[in-house]
Amino acid sequence: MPTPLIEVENLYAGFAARPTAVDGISFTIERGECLALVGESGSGKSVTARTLVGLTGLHSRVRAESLRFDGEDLQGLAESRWRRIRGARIGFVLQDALSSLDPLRPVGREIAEPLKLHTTLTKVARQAKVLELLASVGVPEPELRAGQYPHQLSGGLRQRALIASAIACGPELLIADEPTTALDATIQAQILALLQELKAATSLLIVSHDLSVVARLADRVAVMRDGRIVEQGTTAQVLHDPRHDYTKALLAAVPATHAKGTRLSSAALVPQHRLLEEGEGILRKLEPVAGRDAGGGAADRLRPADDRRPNGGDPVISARELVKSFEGHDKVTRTVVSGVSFDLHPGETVGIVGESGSGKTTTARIVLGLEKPDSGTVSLHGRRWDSLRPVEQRAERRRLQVIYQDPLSSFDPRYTVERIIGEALGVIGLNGSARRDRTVELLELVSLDADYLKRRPLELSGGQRQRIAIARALAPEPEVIVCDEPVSALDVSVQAQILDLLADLQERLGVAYLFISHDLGVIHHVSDRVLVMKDGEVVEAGDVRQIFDAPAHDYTRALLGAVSTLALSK
Amino acid sequence: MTVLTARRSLPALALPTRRWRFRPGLILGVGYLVLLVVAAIAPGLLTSHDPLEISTAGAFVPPSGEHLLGTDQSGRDILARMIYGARSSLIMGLGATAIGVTVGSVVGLIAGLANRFVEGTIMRLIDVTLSIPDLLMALVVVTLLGTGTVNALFAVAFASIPYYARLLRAQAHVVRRSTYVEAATALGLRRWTVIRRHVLPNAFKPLIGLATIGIGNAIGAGASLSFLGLGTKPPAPEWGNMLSLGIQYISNDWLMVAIPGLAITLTVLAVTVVGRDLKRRSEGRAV
Amino acid sequence: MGIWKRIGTRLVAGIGVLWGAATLSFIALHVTAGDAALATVAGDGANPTQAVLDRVRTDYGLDLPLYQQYLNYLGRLLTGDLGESYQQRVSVAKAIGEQLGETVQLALSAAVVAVVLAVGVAILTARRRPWIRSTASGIELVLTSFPTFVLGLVLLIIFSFKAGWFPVSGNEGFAALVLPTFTLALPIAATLSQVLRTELEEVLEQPFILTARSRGMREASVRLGHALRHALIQIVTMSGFVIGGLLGGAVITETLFVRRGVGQLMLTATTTKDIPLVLGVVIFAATVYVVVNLIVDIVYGLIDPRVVTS
Amino acid sequence: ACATTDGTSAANADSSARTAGSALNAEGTPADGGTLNLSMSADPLCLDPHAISSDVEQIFGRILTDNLVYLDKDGNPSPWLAEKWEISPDGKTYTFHLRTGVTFSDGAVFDAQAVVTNFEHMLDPDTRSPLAGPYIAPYVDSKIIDAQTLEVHLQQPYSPFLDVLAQGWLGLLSPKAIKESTPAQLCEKPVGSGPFVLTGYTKTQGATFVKRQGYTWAPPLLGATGQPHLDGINVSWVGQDAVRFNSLTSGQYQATGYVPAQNAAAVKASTGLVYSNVNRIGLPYTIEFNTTRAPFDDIKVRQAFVAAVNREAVVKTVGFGERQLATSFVDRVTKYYDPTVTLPGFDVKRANELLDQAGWTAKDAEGYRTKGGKQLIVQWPVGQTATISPIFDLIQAQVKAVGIKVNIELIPSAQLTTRRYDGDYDLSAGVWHTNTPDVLYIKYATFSIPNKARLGQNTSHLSDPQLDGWLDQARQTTDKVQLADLYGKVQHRLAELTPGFPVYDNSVLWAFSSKLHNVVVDTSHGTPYFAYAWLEK
Ligand SMILES: Nc1ncnc2c1ncn2[C@@H]1O[C@H](COP(=O)(O)OP(=O)(O)OP(=O)(O)O)[C@@H](O)[C@H]1O
Ligand SMILES: Nc1ncnc2c1ncn2[C@@H]1O[C@H](COP(=O)(O)OP(=O)(O)OP(=O)(O)O)[C@@H](O)[C@H]1O
Ligand SMILES: [Mg+2]
Ligand SMILES: [Mg+2]
Ligand code: NI
Repeated sequence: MPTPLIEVENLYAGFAARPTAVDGISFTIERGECLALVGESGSGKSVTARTLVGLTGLHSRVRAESLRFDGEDLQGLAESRWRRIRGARIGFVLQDALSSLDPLRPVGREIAEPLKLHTTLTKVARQAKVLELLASVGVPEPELRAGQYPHQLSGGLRQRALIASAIACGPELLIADEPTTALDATIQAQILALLQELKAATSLLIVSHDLSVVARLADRVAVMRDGRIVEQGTTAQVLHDPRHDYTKALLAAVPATHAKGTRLSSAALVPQHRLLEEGEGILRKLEPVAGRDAGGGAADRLRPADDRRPNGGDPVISARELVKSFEGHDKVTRTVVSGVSFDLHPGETVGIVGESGSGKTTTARIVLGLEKPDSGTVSLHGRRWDSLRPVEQRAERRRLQVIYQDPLSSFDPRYTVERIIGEALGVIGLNGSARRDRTVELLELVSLDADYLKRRPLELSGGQRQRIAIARALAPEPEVIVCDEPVSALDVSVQAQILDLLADLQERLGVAYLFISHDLGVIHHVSDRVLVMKDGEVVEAGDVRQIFDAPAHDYTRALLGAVSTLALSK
Repeated sequence: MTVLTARRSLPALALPTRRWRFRPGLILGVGYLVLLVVAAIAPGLLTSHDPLEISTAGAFVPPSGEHLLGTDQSGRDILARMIYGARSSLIMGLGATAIGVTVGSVVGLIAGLANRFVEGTIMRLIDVTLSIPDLLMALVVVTLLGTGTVNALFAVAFASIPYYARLLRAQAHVVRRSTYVEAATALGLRRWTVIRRHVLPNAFKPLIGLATIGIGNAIGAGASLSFLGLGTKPPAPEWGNMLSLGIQYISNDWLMVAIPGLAITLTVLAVTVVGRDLKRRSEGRAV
Repeated sequence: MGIWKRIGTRLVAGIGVLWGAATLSFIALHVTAGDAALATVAGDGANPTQAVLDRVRTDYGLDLPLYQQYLNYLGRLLTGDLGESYQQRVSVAKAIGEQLGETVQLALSAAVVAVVLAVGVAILTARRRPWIRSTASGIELVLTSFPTFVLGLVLLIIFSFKAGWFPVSGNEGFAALVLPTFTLALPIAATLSQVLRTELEEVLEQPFILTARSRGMREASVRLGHALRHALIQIVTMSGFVIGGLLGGAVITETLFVRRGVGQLMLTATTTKDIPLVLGVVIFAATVYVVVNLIVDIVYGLIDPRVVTS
Repeated sequence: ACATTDGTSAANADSSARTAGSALNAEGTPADGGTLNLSMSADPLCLDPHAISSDVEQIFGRILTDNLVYLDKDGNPSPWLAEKWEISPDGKTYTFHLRTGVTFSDGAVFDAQAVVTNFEHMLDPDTRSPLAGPYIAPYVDSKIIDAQTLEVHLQQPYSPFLDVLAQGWLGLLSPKAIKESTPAQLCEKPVGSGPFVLTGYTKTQGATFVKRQGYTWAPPLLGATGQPHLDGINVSWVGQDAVRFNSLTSGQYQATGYVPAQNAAAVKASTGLVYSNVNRIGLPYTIEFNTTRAPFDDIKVRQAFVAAVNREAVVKTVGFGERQLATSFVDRVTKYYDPTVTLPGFDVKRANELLDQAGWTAKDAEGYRTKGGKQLIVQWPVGQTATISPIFDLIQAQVKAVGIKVNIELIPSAQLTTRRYDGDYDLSAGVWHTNTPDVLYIKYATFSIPNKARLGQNTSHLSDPQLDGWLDQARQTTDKVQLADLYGKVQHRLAELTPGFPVYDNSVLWAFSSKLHNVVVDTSHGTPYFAYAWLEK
C-alpha cells in the first residue's frame, strides 16, 4: 500500500490567545484525492491547513504524533527543506483571497514568483508560463491581466490568479481555503469548475463552510468543531447520512433548502440559544413602556402580528426612479443606480440580489437617506423623505434602521456593548435604569446576556458582533431595517440563528426588511419579493417563488444556474 | 510559550489576571514620574539646598555627603538644581505638548470637519508654517517674547502645532468617513452629538501615543533652544539649560552633562512607558 | 493626464506657500525688536561713525515705511532677486549658495543613513522575539528623545575625543562627515524605524505575505521583496517630517561640529537681523518643502499603483 | 636665519607671558616648512581689516598685513613700514618717512599714495568701518611730499594716533585691490603686504594662507629678517569651546585661540602643549551702570552695588585662576595705568548702609528693597548665547543679599545692540581692548555718549566736566609725565564716580602644540604673531 500523500495523526496547534485551536485531529489525504474540511467558524480549519505548510505563525505551537507529507516528517523540518516543499510541491490558496496578492505588484509577477523560486526558467520562459497559467485558470486576455495590479481585477479574477500562482510549479497537493467566499454565484461557479478540472492532476484539500461546494468537489469530508474532527467519511456518507449531531444540525441549517417560515437553527447547533424556548416571553417584554410617547405607529407595530398581511396596505417605504452616479478617480462619471423603484410594506421582506458593484448598497443608502439621489424620490409613509433637511430627517431616522455588512466597523471601537445599544436607546429617550434594563432585554433577544455588556466589539466573535448590530437596529423600535449582507461572513450555523431571529421579529413586530445578499439561498429563504440588480438597474422584480422558479431575465437565469445546492449533487 | 493542555477559558475571566501582570518597567516609570511631580510641586521636600545659593565650598565640588551630586560652575548644588529644575522641564514637556496638541488639534479638527474652502485655507496656512524652519519660528517667538521657560515653551509648542494639526485633520477625515460615524448618524443623533461622542474621541486616539513621544521631544527641543542660547533665563534651573552649560565644563566635571542628560532621557522613557500603557488601556486591549 | 494636472495645482499652491512663508517671515522679522541697521554695523565691539549708520539705512531702504519695504522686497523677489545680505554684503543667493553644498551633503547623507538604518532595523526587528523588539524600541526611544546636541556630543566624546577615529570638526573629507551624519540621522532613523516597524508588522500580518511564504520564499526575500515596499510608502509619507528634522537638526549639528551650512547661516542671520538673508533661507526652505512634497506626490504614485489608477 | 627678539623664552610661558612682547617656546633651531593648522572661534565674515571689528582680526592682520608702526615691549610706537616720523608741535601734523622696497602681494608698490588710499578707504562710509575709521577720526587729509614721505593732517591734536596705527585693524592693504574691488569683494579677498598671502577663504569654514615669497619687512624689533619659516597657515573656525579644545589635544590643530579658562588647567597639565595667557591693553572686563536713570543715577546705589559684589569670588569662579582681579579702569598692562587707584572692596554692611541712605529702606515679601513702593530692580540685558558666563548669575546672587533684584534678560544680539544705543538698560558688561589709554576717552568722555546724532561707546552715560577736561588734554599732549598725571587723575576720578566696576583684567588665552616654536606675543593686543614661527618636524 503506497503511503498517503498527507498523513496527520493527533495534531495539536495553538496560540497564546487560543491554546487549542486544533485539538488532536487525525486524517489522511491519498494521492489524487480531494478532502474537504467543513465546520463551524473558528473551529480550526484554516489553522489545520496552515500546519501542512508550516506557516501557523510566529507565536504558534504545533505538535503531532505524525505529520507527514509524502512520507517525510514535517515536524522540525529545516527552513530550507520547507522552502523546497512550499510552492513547489504544495500549493496554497489562502482564505482571504482578495487580499492575498501583493497590491503593489502586477499579478504577473506574483504568479511568476514560485517559478523564479523553484525552477531554472529564464525570464522570458517564465513570462510565457505565466500567460499559459492564466489562460489555464480561465482568465481572459492573459497578456493584459498579467500586467495589471490586484486592485484593477475583480474578485473572481484575483481568486483565479491566486490559484494560478499556487499551481504554477505543478504541486502534488493544492490547499484551497474557502476558495469561493465573497464571490457571487456566477463567479463561484467558475472557480468550482476550475478546481474540478485540477482534481485530475492534483490532490486537493478544500476548506469551506459552504456545503454545496463541498458536495461538488470532495471525495471525503471531515467535519470540524471546536478544534476536533467530529465526523469523517466519504462525501456521500457525511452529507446524506450524517452520524454526529453537529453534522446533522449543520446540514439542517442550510437555508436554500428551506422555504420562508421554516426554522434553520437547532438546539444541537446553538446550545445556549434560548430564543426558541423563551422567545415569546422575552418578546412580550418589548411592549412599549407605559406612558412614553413612542411616536406614531409604535403601538401598532408592537401588537402581535397575526393580522399582518404582506403586500397589503400602504408601503412604509416607496422608492421611485432612483438615480445616482459617482465620479471616479479617473474623472469618469458612472451611473451606479439607475431608475430603481420599489415598495416595501410593513412586515414584508424585499430581497435584493445582484453581482458585486451592481448598486445594491447604494440603493440601500439612498433609502436610508445617507446618500442623496441625483433624481428620484424616497417616501416614508407616503411623505417625501429624501428631500428633507438633515434636521428634519433626524427626527424620522429612528424608524429606519440599518445592519451594516461589516458590523465591526459600524461600532465605535471605544464603546462597550452597553454603550452601543444604550446610545440607540437614547434616541427614543430612554435613560437611566430603564435604558439599562432594555439593553439587557435586547441582548437576551439576540441570545446574548448581561455578561456581554462590558465587552468591546473587538472582544466579540463575528456572530456575536452581528447580533449586537441587530440589537442596536432593533433598539429604536424601527419600522424598517435595511440589512446589507448581514450573514455573508458567517458559517451556516451562526447564519441560521440570525435568520431565525429576523424571521421571529418580523412575525411578531411586523418589521419590514430590505434584505441585500449575494447568497441566493439566503434570499430565497427570507424574501417575500426579490429585486435582481445588474449594472445599477433592476432587471427583474417579483415574488420570490416566481423569480426562483421562473426567472424571466437572462441574468437572473445565469445567476440561478450558477447556484450549486446540495440538491444538485444528489 | 503556549501550554497546549490549557483549556479554553472565557476571555472575560482571563482578562483581569492578564491586566495586572507584574511589569517592572511600568512600576519604575510610574515611580519616576511620581517623583518628578513631587519635585515639581514641592521641591523643598526632596532637598534642603537652595538651587540658587552659591555654596561656600566653591565650584565643581565632587559629590559628597553635603552635595550628593556635587556643585556646578557657580558652586550651586547640582541635585537641588535638578530637583527644582524638574518643574521647568515638566512645564516645558507637558505645557508645550499640551498647547501644541490643543491648538493643533483644534485647528486640525476644524480643517477636517469644515467645508473644502475652510479646509484648503487652513491647510495652506499650515503648509506655510511647516515650510518655515522650526528654528526660525522658535527664534521669532523668542525674539518677540524674550527668553524664558514660558516663552521657550511657546516656541516649542508653536513649532509642533502644524504637525498635530495635520495628524488630526487626517484622522478627522478617516473617522468622519467611518462606518460607525455614519451608523451614529443613521441612528438619528444630532451632528454635534456625533462629533462629540464619536468623531472627537476617535480622532484623538492616536494622539495619546504621539503626545507621549511629543513630551520627550518637547523637553529635548527646549534643551536645544537652551543650547542655542534661546532657552530658560538664568539663574533659574532647567535641565536643558544645565545640560548646555554643562557641556562647557565637560572636561571639568562630566557629571554636569551626565546628570541632566540622564534625567531627560529617563523622563522620556517613563512618559512613554506609561503613555503606551494608557494607550493600550484606552483601546481596551488586554495589557 | 491626471498626474500633470495634480502637479500643476501643487505648483500653484506651492507658489502660494512660498509667498505666505516670505510674507509671514517678513512681518515676523520686522515686528521683532531691534534696529537692523544698528545690528548690521554697530554690534559688539564696533564703534562706527553716524555716517556709516546713515549710509546703511539709506542703502537698504530701512528708512522707508514698512509697506514700501515689503512691496520693494516682493518686487525684487518677482525678478528673482533675493537682495543683499546686510552682514556679508554679498547677494543672498551667493551667501546661501556658498553654504548650500555642505548642508545638502550633510542632509542627503543623513537622509540616506536614516532611511537605510530605519529600514534595516525595522526589517530585522519587526515581528521578532519580544526582547529583540523591546531592546530596539527602547534604544529608538532614547534616541528620539535625546536633544541632538547631546547625542552629537556623546558621539564626539566616544569616537573622536577618546577613540580618535574621526576628526573632531571640519568640513573636509568623508571622515569629517561621519559623525555629523549620524548625529543628524540617528534621531530621525529612530522615529522612522518605530513607524516602519509598526507598519511592517501590519504588513507582515497580511495574507499576501503568508501567500508569499507559502510559495517557499525565504524570510529575507519576503521582507525585502514584499513587505519593504509597503513600508516605503510610510517613509514617503513621512518625508515632510524627515525634511523638517534634517533642516532643524542641521543647525545644531553644524554648530556642534563646526560645519558651515545653511543652518548656521540662518542662526546668525536671525540674531543679527540680517533680514534679506533670513528671508532668503526661508524661501529656500519653503522651496525645498514644496518641491519635496511634489516629489513625494509623484513617488507615491510610482510606489503605490493604487493611488494613480484606482 | 633669524634670532629671537628677546632673551626671555619659555616652554611654558604661564607666568612670564602675562606681559606682551616676548616670544614663546623660542628655543631650538628654526626649521623651514610645514603648515600651521590654527583654530579660531568665529569667522568675522569679512577679512578686510578696515571693515570689521572682530577680535580675530588682530591675528589675521598680523598674518596678512603690515602696519606703519609696531608697539615695543613698553607699548611705545616703533618703526615698521614707517621708518621714522615727526610730529608737529601743535600735534596736528604727522610726517611719515616710509620704507622702500615694500610691495603688496598683488604687485602694488607701498608708497605714500598707498597709505593715503588706505586712510581714505578706512573713512569711506561705504567701507562701514567699525574700528579702523573711527580710530583715525581726526584725520583730515594728507600731503604727499614724495613717494616715501607723507604728511598727514589731523583736525585736532590726537596723541593716540601713532598707537592706533599699530593695530591689526589698521593694517595696510594694496591700493590696487582697494581701487579695483567693491567693499564686498575686498572682504573676501583682501591683499596685503604681510608675511602670508590669503589663498582661499570659505566663509564660516576657514581660510588658507601661504607664505609671501620675498617678505623681508617685518618690524625691525623682531630682530629677524628674511622669509617666514612656515609654508602657510590654515585657519578653521571652530565655534564650540569644548570641541575646539579637544581638537587641539587630539592634534587636529597646532594652535588655538580663546581657550576657555576652565580648560587652562588641562592645557597646562599637558606636556605637548604650550599655554599663553597675556593681558590686554584697554578696559578690563567691566560692569557698567546706566548713570542716567534710576536707580543708578544715584551714586549711593552704585556704590552699594559695588560693595555688595565680591569681586574676588567672582574672578575666582569665572577665571579658574587664569584671570587677574582688575584694580583700575584700565588693564594693568596699559600705559599710564595707575597702581595707586583703589577700588572699593566687598562690604555687605556698607552696601546696606548706602542703600538705607539712598532711601531704599523698606523690604518686600521676596526680601528685595523698595522705595516708595517701588522694588529695587535693575535690568541687565545680555546677548543670547549658549555659553553664557556664570558671572551674571553670580552677581545676581550676591546683590540679592543686600536686597537688589537683578533681572537678566537674554536677548538676540540685534536687540541688544539697539538697546545699548537707546540706553535701555541698567547694567551692561563688556571689555574694550585697544592699545592706548585713550580707551578712557572712548568709554567715559561726554563726547562718547551715544545720542540720536552720534554713536558712541560711553555705555555708563557718565558725563563729568573734570574728566572731559583731562581726557581732552591727554589727547593733545605727547608728554609722558603730563600723560601719566592726566590718566592717573582720570583713573582716580572714575573710581570715585563709580560709573561701573572693573572685574578682571582682560587676557587672551592661547594654547599651542609644543612643536610650534617662536610665537611672538604682539604687544598691541597680546595676540600671537606667526611671522617667524616654525614647526618642529
Ligand atoms: N494567529 C492567531 N493567533 C491567535 N489565535 C488564532 C490565530 N489564528 C487563528 N486563531 C484562532 O484559532 C481558531 C481557529 O482558527 P481558524 O482560522 O482555523 O478557523 P476556521 O475554522 O478557519 O474558521 P473560519 O471558518 O472563520 O475561517 C480561532 O478561534 C482563531 O481565533
Ligand atoms: N462614494 C462613492 N464614490 C464613488 N463611487 C462609489 C461610491 N459608492 C459606491 N461607488 C461605486 O458604485 C458602484 C456600486 O456600489 P455598491 O456599493 O452599491 O455595489 P453593491 O451592489 O453593493 O456591491 P457589493 O456586492 O460588492 O457590495 C461600485 O462600482 C462602487 O465602486
Ligand atoms: Mg478559516
Ligand atoms: Mg454592497
Ligand atoms: Ni574686540
